[in-house]
Amino acid sequence: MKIRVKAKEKNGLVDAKLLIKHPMETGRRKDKDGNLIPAKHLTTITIDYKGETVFDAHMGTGVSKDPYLSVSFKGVKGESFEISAADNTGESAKKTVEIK
Amino acid sequence: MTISRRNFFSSLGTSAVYLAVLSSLPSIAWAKWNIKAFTAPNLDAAIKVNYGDLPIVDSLMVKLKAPSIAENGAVVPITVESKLANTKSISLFVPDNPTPLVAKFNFSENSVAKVKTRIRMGKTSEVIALVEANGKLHRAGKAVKVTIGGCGG
Amino acid sequence: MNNLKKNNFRILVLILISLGIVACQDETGSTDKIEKIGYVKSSTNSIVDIIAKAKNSLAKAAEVGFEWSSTAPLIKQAVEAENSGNSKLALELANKAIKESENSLVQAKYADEHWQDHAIN
Amino acid sequence: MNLIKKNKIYWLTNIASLLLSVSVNSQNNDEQPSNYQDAVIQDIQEFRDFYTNKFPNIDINEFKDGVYAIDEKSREQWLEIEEFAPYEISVEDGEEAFGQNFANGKSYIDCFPNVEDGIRQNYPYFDTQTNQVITVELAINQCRVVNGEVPLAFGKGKLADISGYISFSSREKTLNIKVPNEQAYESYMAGKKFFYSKRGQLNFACADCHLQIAGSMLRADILGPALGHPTGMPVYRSKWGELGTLHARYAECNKNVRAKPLELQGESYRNLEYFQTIMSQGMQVNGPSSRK
Repeated sequence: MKIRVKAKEKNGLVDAKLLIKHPMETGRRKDKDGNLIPAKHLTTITIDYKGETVFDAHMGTGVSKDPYLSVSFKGVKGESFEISAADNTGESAKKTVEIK
Repeated sequence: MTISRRNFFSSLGTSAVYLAVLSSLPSIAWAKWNIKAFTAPNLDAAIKVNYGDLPIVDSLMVKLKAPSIAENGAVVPITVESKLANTKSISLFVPDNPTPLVAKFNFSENSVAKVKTRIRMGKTSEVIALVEANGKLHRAGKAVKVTIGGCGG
Repeated sequence: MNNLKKNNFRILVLILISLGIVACQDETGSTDKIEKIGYVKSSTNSIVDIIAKAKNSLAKAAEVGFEWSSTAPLIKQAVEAENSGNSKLALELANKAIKESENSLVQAKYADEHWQDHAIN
Repeated sequence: MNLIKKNKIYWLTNIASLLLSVSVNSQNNDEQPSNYQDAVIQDIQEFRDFYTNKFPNIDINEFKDGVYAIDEKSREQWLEIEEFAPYEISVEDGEEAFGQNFANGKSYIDCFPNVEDGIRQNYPYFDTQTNQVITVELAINQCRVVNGEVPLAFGKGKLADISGYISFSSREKTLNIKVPNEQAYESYMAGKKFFYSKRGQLNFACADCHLQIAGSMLRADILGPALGHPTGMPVYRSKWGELGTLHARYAECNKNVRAKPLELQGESYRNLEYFQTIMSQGMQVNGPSSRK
């Protein structure tokens, strides 16, 4: 699971765009031999800023492969925020991003 | 007390956690991921698990942008925005997907109630956004046609 | 719905084949110059021979780079049919495969002789 | 009308670049420019004119965006995806791989020394030593083999990621493909023949869909133009869910017309790439790109 972020501050708002490499397997797809591929999808993406959660997304299998999110929150240039993502299999990833 | 908070409580395991979270509740209670909501097989059930019996009203304050004809049902770009004060969450539903609830976005007073994302649509369907604010669900919908392709590009 | 679409597509394919392949055969008018691999009707040849012929003709189509993706599966099905004792079906499928390979050779020859007729530059 | 004029002026510079290779040749060999190079220049002109006449309202250089130069509604969705395209992760992975050392201590940088000047715009090129067309993807694997590494699969995966990084770092560079000698022209002609040859059970040539009826609907798809097509490679197709090379796309196209795909990076596809890229001479590298 790889998180890529583009974050820019403008007029006190941080515009954060996230792209997370993830297969988002629905659990309904079959492989070449006809066996079901088990579900593996993100469940939560959370943005924490200065120790507080400012945004929290919950999702199921209806989000596209390599999920993309664009959100804005109040923030200041030079500070950083943290993105956490977790999937239904217990895998997770974190990334700290400086606001530019 | 709103339904989502009731769900939130019921989804917590032990009373110890319950109390610990209660004490830090003044601003927002961040709910846990709700498997029942995301596996509910139809729209009504998905809404009910998420929000209980909150009244639903159509609202022009909910702006939903989606293509009329999706280039590819696997990647349908969606922008959803709530102009309503005190927006707690926005949920996206595709009623004709096997599990209609696509995502639920929860906001704090420090985030803007606007999200862009990309969703999957198995077939032509309406996309529905429900904004949870002031004890009601504010609804906007948009029909999106999904065609089966294969050649193009 | 899905079935309907499939059927529509099948019809489209049929139309395309009749328009395309037949048209290109008519235009060349020289199918006889291509080595006939033989459309086997009688049961004097063993099915094994016919399947071998189908494989041989497919190899010829592949050699010129014009193999159709539909042909090898026909041969595979023919072999399976033969193995399960359905010789009639095996014969039918093998002959169909031979016909396809013949057509792809016609196509290759047509491309050699006429590709510039279709070029804009 | 104005657009066409502007294109013609722009076009002059492209001719110049091809001619440059001619004049260098003629100086070296003390010969007049040969007919084949005039023929290639004329081919390019006619190819471009075809699209200009078919789509008089589209600036010809916009075809680097493929079908999205033609269809406004799809373009809107495409721009939403290009805002942060899934291939950006592949480019990052590709860049990482590109910089990593092989077991022998060398890396891709030893094979592609001028990354900062861009790489993709000079590919494919005709190698006069081995008399064959060398594509970026073939060069990547040649680089690996020379340095004792196993070659990668040519269609999708790691090699496509590296190819994606090479395109990304060559963006906005102008395609400058040369036809240095008669053998090169033969490869060019072989590619041209492939482009116009009908194949498969459905009896379609590349040109049937992506030239003659480009911009029309085929089932639920709008057919993309062949002009500018190689500029956006490799491509992240939503349908694939990953980055794939031009030859993976060729294979897919062949399958669509029920022709058995040929070998990726085999001579046929490389010649086709050579022809197709020369047709887009003078356009800007724009890859990787996202498509439906």
